Amino acid sequence: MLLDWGYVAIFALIGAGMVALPLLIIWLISPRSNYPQKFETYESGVPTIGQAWSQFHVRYYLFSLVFVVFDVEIIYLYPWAVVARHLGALAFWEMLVFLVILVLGLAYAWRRGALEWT
Amino acid sequence: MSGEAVVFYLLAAVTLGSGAVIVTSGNIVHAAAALVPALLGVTGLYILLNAEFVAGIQVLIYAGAITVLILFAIMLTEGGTGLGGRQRNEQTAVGAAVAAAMAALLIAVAVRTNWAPPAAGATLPSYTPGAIGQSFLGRNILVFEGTSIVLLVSLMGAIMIARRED
Amino acid sequence: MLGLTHYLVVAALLFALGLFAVVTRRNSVTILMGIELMLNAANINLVAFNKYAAPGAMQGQIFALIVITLAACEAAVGLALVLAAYRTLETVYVDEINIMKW
Amino acid sequence: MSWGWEVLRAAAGTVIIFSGVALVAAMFGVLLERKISAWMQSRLGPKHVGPQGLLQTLADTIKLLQKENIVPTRADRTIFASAVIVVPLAALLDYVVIPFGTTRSGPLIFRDLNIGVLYFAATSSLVVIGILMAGWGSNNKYALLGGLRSAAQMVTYEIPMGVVLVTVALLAGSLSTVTIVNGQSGPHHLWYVLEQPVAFVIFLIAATAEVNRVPFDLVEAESELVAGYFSEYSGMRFALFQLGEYGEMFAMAAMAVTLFLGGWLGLPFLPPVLWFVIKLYAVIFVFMWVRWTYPRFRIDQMLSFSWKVLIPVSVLNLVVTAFFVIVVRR
Repeated sequence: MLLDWGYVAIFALIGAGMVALPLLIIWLISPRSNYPQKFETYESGVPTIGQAWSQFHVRYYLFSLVFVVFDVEIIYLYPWAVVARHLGALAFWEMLVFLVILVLGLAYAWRRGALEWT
Repeated sequence: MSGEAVVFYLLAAVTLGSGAVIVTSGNIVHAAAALVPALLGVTGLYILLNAEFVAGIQVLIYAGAITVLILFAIMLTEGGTGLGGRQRNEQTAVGAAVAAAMAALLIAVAVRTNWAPPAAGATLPSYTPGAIGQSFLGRNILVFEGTSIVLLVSLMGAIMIARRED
Repeated sequence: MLGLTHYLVVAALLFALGLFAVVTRRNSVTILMGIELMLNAANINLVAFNKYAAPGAMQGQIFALIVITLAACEAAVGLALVLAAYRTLETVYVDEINIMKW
Repeated sequence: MSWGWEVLRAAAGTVIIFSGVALVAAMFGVLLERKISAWMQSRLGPKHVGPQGLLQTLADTIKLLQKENIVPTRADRTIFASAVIVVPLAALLDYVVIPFGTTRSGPLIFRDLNIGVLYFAATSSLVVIGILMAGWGSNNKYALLGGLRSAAQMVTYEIPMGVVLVTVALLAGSLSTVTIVNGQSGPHHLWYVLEQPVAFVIFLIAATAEVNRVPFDLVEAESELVAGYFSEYSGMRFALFQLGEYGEMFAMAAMAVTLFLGGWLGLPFLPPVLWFVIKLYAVIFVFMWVRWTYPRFRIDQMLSFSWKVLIPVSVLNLVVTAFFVIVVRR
């Protein structure tokens, strides 16, 4: 098993190197010319006003919140899916209870309007 | 030094190094971005400990979901505009002393305790997803169903808190 | 030879880093990041004990999964609190959220 | 087998997969996209460089290599630079668990992990971080808005995709991709697309959303957001984002082939690898066909489509499948 992940580690390391390689090449060969307008933030040619780093709307957070909870629910389904076949009907009912509670959460979020983009 | 030990020290260095960035960086977005290598380092440690399923979950939940949540929260509050602001309170020296004392205490306990050696001849079982599923649906069924209720409650609570009261 | 102690030492250092962030940072989001680090340190311990102290048991890894789940819940609720506080008090710095002090 | 030999094997596999993806997915994929778009619009498409314009993307790559390396002064340099590495790397990590074919000595796969499908879900969720970093690091309003939209969209569609992955894992009784493909052969088992047509459609829709393609391209809608989260990236960095995007698209298509279309399985008159490639390009063609068929979603439609349609349907599909697999078939 460690061998498997050793392979994955080598894949990630060499892969990062191969992705960085073109960046090294352009750093070596690309032309350089300096005039300040070129390094302006692109805003369709209009001078930039203020920073982009400002406060955003809370609705993005509401969606990612519901996402995190559901993502966590799904991780419990993976081990279940692997063994369910061997455990018989009990596994099905156990999972049904789990999924019903999940759907309750979805229904609650739906009713409270957490799934509306308002 | 065996290959495993080399990998262990590398992963520990990555984890603790990024941890130090998280703790000291004055820019909170840098701190949040440094969470990713720290969490991936911990993932590597799990793999060295033969816990590949936990490692997969660590990447999926911590790196893929919680970090996104944290980045969103940063952008929704100050959006990184408060970058110049003071990030530490007045008790930095005291805090450092407390943390160092805590680390010293924990390390002393870990090093000086005479941990029982693993029973001779005991082979590690393979912690496959299947084995974890067996355990969840068998002995730990209450934990399994209880988790879903905890998740439901925290979903309801978080929605209630985060929504604008209108 | 790599043993239990190695992992415990790394976990202890990670825990101390998280603790340092929790007690000295002003920004509540960074405090939450510190808590995540501490939870990760606890998780390393759980999985390491599972391998070295009780091979054959499953409990350490099950605990680790539960801790990850609770960390997700904690992040969701905690950050919701941060947002709510920001909305009413316009600050995320915990030393400025002090109306309850008096 | 010695230690050095294994390292060498892994390194060789990595180099082959990376250059293969860069050539086949990114360079040839872009050309294919342009040719198919042209064909659907009764145009000719690129025609001048090389025979029938075949070398067009090669010329484009050489052009991009000569471009200046621009980092806007107001950008956050560290985050801006690291996002370029994170996005393509996370996309390419998916290829570890994709079985390309089979030979006499075993399946042709970089590594058949025990947690294959979970690994796929985990690595593709890392792309979101890279996109948020790119959007924030640019300090550009278009980029940040595109990055936020993109992250919201990708995380939303990860849920139905996860449920579908679980459904397939349930049918095969394993998370390993090789076992899943083998589970689709034999006299009593069909390709999962026939047993699970609903799951297949949900997977394709979620995959389209994950790679930000039409009709889910509101995150990089040219007419409103310039280029979304990579507006500020130019030259080779832009090319790397393209590599990430096309690499992810081919990975999703390859995963659709593996999970639902029987992977390398096929009639024996063609080698297995060729079957895999044919099915892969069929799925890619569907992606490109959809691009010129549907208009763009609005963000509220995109989000409610996932939460109110795809997720309930996929959970229901999982329950029905589980009932048949566990209760009935015993």
